Amino acid sequence: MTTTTQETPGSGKNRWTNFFIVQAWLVLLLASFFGAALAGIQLTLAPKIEANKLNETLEKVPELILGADAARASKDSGQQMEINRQYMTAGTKTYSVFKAEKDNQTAGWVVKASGQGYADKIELLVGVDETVNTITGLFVLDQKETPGLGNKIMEPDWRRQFVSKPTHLLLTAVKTKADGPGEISAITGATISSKAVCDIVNQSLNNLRQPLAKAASDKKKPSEKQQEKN
Amino acid sequence: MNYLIDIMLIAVSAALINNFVLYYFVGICPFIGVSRQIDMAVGMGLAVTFVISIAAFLSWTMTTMVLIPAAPLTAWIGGFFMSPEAAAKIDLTILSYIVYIFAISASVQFVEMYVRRFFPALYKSFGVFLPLITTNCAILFACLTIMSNVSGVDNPADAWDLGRSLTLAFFGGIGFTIAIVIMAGIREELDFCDIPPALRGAAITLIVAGILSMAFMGFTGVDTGLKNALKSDSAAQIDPKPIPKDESPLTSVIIGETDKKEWS
Amino acid sequence: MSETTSEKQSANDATRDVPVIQVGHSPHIANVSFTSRRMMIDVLIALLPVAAMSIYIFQLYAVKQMAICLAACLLTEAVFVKMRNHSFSLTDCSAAVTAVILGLSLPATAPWYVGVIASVVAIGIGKVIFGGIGMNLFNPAMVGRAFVMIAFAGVMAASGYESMHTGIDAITQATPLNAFKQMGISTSLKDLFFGFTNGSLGETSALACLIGGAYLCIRRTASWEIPAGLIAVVLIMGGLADIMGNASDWTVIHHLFSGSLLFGAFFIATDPVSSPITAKGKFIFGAGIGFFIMILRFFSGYPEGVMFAVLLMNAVTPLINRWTIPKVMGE
Amino acid sequence: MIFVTIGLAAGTMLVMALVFSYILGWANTAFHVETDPRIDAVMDALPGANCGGCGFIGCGEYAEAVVGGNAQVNKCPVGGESCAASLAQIMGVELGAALPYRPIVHCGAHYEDRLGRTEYHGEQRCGAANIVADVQGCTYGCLGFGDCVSACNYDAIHVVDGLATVDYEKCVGCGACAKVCPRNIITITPFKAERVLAVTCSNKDKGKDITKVCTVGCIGCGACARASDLFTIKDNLSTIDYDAYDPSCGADVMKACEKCPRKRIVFVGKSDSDDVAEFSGDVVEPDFKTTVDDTEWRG
Amino acid sequence: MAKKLEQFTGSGTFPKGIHPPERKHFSADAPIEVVPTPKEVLLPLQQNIGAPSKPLVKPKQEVEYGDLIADNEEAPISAKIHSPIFGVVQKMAVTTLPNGRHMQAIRIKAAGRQFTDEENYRELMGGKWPKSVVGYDPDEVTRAIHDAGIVGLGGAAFPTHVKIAPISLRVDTLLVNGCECEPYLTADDRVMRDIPDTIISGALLSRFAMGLKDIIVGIEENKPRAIEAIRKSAAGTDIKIAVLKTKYPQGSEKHLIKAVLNRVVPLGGLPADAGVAVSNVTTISAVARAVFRGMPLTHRVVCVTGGGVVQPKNLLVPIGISYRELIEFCGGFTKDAARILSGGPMMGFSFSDLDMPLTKGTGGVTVLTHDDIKKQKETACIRCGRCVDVCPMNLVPARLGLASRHGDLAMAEKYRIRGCVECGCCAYACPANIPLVQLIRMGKAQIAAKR
Amino acid sequence: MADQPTAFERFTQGILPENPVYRQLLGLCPVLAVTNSVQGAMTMAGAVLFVLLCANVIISLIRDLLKPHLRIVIFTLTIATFVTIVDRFLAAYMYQMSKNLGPYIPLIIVNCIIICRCEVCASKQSVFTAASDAVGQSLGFALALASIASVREILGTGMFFGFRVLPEMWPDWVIMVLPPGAFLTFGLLLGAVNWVAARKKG
Repeated sequence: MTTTTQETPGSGKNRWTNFFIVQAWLVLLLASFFGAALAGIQLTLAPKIEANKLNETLEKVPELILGADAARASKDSGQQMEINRQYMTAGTKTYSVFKAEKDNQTAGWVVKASGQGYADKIELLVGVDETVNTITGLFVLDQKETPGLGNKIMEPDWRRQFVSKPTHLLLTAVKTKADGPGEISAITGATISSKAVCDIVNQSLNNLRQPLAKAASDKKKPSEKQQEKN
Repeated sequence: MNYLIDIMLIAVSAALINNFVLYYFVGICPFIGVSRQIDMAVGMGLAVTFVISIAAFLSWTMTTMVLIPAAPLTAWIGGFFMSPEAAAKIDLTILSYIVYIFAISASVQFVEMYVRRFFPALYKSFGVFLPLITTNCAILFACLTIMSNVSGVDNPADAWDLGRSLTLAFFGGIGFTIAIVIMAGIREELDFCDIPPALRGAAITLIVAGILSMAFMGFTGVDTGLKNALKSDSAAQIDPKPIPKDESPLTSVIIGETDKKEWS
Repeated sequence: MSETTSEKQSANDATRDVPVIQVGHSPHIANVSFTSRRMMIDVLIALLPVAAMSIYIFQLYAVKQMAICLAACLLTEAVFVKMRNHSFSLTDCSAAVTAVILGLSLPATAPWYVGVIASVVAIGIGKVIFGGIGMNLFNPAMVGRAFVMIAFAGVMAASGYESMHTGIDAITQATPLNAFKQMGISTSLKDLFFGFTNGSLGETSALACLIGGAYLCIRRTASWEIPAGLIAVVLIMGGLADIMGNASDWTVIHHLFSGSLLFGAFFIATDPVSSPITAKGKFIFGAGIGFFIMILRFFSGYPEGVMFAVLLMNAVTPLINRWTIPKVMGE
Repeated sequence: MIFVTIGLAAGTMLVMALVFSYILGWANTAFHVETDPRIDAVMDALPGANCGGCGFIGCGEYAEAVVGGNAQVNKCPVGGESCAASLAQIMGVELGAALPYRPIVHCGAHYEDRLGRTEYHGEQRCGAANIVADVQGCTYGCLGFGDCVSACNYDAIHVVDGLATVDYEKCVGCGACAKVCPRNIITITPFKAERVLAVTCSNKDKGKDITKVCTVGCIGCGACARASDLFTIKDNLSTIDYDAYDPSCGADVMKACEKCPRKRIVFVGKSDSDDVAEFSGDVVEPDFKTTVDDTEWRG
Repeated sequence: MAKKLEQFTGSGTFPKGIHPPERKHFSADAPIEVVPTPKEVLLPLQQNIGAPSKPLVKPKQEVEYGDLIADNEEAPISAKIHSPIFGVVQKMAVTTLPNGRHMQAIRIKAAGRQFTDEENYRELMGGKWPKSVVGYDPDEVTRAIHDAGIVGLGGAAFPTHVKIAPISLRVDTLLVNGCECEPYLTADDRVMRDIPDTIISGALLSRFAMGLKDIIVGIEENKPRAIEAIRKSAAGTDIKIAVLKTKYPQGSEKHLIKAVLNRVVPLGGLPADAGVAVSNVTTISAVARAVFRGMPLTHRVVCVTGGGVVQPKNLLVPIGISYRELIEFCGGFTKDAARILSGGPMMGFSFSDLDMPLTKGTGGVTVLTHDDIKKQKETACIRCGRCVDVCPMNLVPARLGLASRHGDLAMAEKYRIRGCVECGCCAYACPANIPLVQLIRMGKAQIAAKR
Repeated sequence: MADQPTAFERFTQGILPENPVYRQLLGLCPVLAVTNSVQGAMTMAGAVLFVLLCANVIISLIRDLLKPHLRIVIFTLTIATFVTIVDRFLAAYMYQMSKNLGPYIPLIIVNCIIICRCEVCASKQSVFTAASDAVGQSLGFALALASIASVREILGTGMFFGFRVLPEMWPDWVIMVLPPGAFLTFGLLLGAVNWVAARKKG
């Protein structure tokens, strides 16, 4: 540390008004030094952190749109998928929407939706096909449901129920065996969590169905078109 | 109305459901250290509530004004050196921890000195707790929660305003007070109990805290329930019928840049 | 030390020809007919109708569950008491009371380990750690039950009740509260009152609880203030909800008879050790439990809130005691 | 961009540090409150972690308690022994010249020496038995229920065969036993050596009455007083003038011990040392003193 | 239930309290007998609340019946002590009293001719007792009481001349306490039945001396004979009789005042603060004796009772007689005698040294059998609140006991330990057999020691 | 001032005799919060090690320049800086873990262990001693975390370090990974440690 060579000024001399500050020279020095150092670290690491955050979601997109097996297969075969993130405001809420394009064709959409669960917020990724008619996948990004009970919403078997459910129907969690078109059989003992997931899906899709369908129906790249509008 | 309900839910959640001490384990040190007498516990709880509110105000202000990207103050100063667009991107959130802890300790110390000098009686009953609070995780935790709700949200519209932040902080403090006062009452009682020597002191306090924590788990879901009860119509807003064919104009707007991800 | 002293002394006295004269402090007479042990036995007697009803409805399930809890509690108590070298033994019946209440508060189909773990936690963490009977600040049975409720949510929550084949055909699969909370189905009052419903072993029959509770209150083994405060608040809050709320056919009377409300009011909340000591305090205690039960029933994710409400109010009991020091005559 | 960000970060920190240190420095003088300088000294010696581990509300409170004499110096878990040592140094100035004080149990009757004991039913505590008549014949002697034992934090007093007996190896002289004894038969006495003489009886009754209730109690015969000036008979009880007490115990004193018909004048203290060894134990001054004179006239 | 008393503002009872077995049958029907003059008496120098007296006689000095032998001129709250026999003063002795006090005493050996039993009875009780105060003035009455060394004979032993004096205008009622709520004891009952006139005369005198308005005699309804006797004797005077519900501790002056007049004595205050003077029936009869006959307090009525004595009796005994003689006069102990009490089983003090002297305040000697005192072993407090339900002072005895046991004096004070009257209801009712009263007394002693 | 312990003593003391968690009861928030899995606990311990080591070294270097009334500020400043660094590194390279640990990484700032070690050791002793003290204390901390986390993870999920150690039929004690389990486990373990210590003493 270079600072060790400096001396403490002010002691024994006349006391000026900023005496306190002089006393605190070490604090000031350290503060600015640390501040600068941290800013440096921030600049170095920030992109990586951002990428991490995004990856967490993006990695799931193919699976949600194509289904796990197809996603793996296409990954193995080296196919590419271009994913664009957009923000869409619908109703009172703004959603992060990921548009997946494969071979310059809209392959589907993934909506990041969140809502109140049993214990805390549940964050979901809902995949829909390009025409926004059926659900293609569901993933739970974040939840704090009761372990062993509510957190079974994370289990693939349960989530699979949502696949290929029509988007125009409201999904309901039922305690009995699900046989209706819009019915999801609830996790035993965790009906509230199950309901919450259904509600989040319902609400987000209800809000976004129209705009997404509209965007999808534009054969041109929707993002550019939107920007033009702005 | 919705805003009020929001505030209320934040309050209930912070005070009871996700109690700082019993759910998030913050502020354990004073919870164990200063919970032997009810009077002390009340003083400590109120002092924490007071400081946590001040800290929340400071940290919210600092975060929104200086730290987050596009914060007005930073952007303004940055504007002298670069284009406004670039200046709006300056992200100082990495400084947040230092700024918060600095703000907390300085304000605590200032308040302590002030109270000690001008309200000696108040200091005796309440001010003595202040120095202990600087290292109380609960305060920093409140600041961090506020930060994550201000800068960590996907949607800038969801970012907390000052009111929500203060509510969280204040009721978090109240929750802390509730927990520590209950604990103090129990510990006064424990003095008369024939506890195995090895468990006396902190160990039995922790076990009691465990039982308390179990009891407070009963509140899980109360906020959801309250929300449903209060916003009973919000759930029904969703139209159960298929959407009519005549499509309303597109309401979506692209706000952010598109992030591209090459996935292979 | 004292034992040996008096033994020695008695030996000395035996050699004298005058009668053995001893000293002690006033009052020199006591009401010997009423002891702590007797109170515990009273509770067991009062639990008889409840236990009988549960055996009638759940048959072997109930017997098995209570037997497991009884064995586990007594064994745990014996082991811990020995470890702590305490002189008092199982004969004070408090462990048995804990065991029966615990057993009756479990779902009939809960696996064996639930009862065992609940018993160990109830006696160990709920009681012995605090120094044994009289010192436990929380209701041991409820500590044990809360522990397994959270630990084994899968078998203790709604699902725990649904996979059962009972002796009575009329019993629907879900507990009345669950059925109402999740599906809006209400059970008939008659079934609730007589107990032909599903639920924890002891909670189904309001009638049995009322009979046992009446016995306890008449014997003054349980303070009437606690159930009175509890039921009063439940009636008030349930009534308000009835008046304000949407026209559901789940009324305040359903609230009163369903779930473990009456069982809790008469057998759990009235545990003297973990409730306040003054009459006023007891009333506040009961009212607080009622308040929390209704809050949790209305809003929380759990269909039932008696256990949590009791634990919460146990926690504030020292504070209630402190705030309800009665005014001394002449003060 | 990079440099501006770094500059801004450093600047933000600098400005903040400036503002806070200025305000705090100013407040420090502007809101200055006069305090005991020792409190500041103790504060400096303490870690300042404000963790509350000492049981007090932060370091300041603990420092005040230490200076005010309400807390021991070794309570800080963070500072550990070194901190305790420096606190003792700061506070130690006053303790320097004090004599070590140790308790003496002024009763020498073991169980078989006590006559007229009655079967006693009730709370097995000295304080409780003391308010019941006729628990034992002697209304002054040790009751032997061990209130002092439970009061002792150092496991230094035990009831041996019906008589409270101090373990001087462990005793630190805190005086808790003397405080709690309902019959005030434990006194805190300056120990000029490891072992000192003591009269182990408190009975102020006349000799005839004492022989009825105790086989060993001091009958106030005055043999010791005649042998040495150190002893005086007060209220039928031999007492030692500890101000004049000399650890080397002259021949006359030893003669007094021999002369005592009931052998109530004995050495108490550490057992394995010589009679006149210099004292080397911990020095703790009790915050109060009791004397046999305070012994209550109760059954 | 709570039927209001006729004529009185009180309800005839007080909240809480207990109903212990009365067991008055042992001695209730035994008329007062006179104990023959003992060979020696031992007179402790302090038999009353307040300052001890100082001896006025020297060893070997001869004293006569009724001679003043000890007094304390300086202390206002003290009582004179008189010799109950003819005899010779011996060397000063030290004695312990059943309440644990340890004090000096004057021993007098009987010598010369003594009064016969008949003479004693006639002097002290027999004959006519005027029911008017004509010819006296208040000061004279007070002085006579002072000279007679009368103290409260109900147990508290507060010097009566301090109480019965024209003290304050606030006081308007003289409450004569004939409740005797203690189980077993019948001395007061017997006094009321056998010599009701002394009570009526004494009450009139006391009222006259204090300048009060009303006299109310409070008697529990389980003593119908006494009520009848007093009513008969009081005929023609304005003395009112309050028949009270039988409940322990009805005889406590605070609860008596509450029951009869519905007034409350402030915590730490005296009955005078509630405008009432309370006196026991035997005290009142001693007042009559002192004023009308000039007799000092040398004898009193004592009830020797319980299953542990062969022949329970009510006795007129000289003060200073040893318990041994009383027991022997009653035929000695039965085989299963277990505990001797000075006083009744609820508040009496146990002791074992039979050579202790009987003092002015002792109204009964109860000898309990092993069956009577059989208690279960103490178990842990389960906070059932029984003690709270029965405490007539509205305290929380369980908490007081807990605080005392753990030496938490601050908590004991917070729960108003000083409000405890040590009536014993809590310990009687306690299902865990915790010696609550002893613990509370221990706590009080600790608090006193700390001051 | 009494003799300061040597570097080696500092190192060994931290591990057991003056274990920061069990003996000094410091830094309890992370002890309770992140011990529902051993992995998380070890990450936390590593973070604490880094911060403590850096802070101790820096403070020890500048110990002669410290002023009494400003030393805590400087400690805090230093600690906060290193905590920020750890936090960002975790976010960058162990994103999932950083997400799991949530706010408890930044809460290291107010972890009493670090400020106490700065105060007790680093501000008085040489760099080497301070460093060994930091390592010792961190090891003690890690040990405590590991013990609690093992109990909670094994009982709560039947797994240890992510690997299943108990049979499949083991009913998971969900409560152990929830807040009550943290309190109860730590309370009981603390009692056990006290008991052993008391027995050792005699």
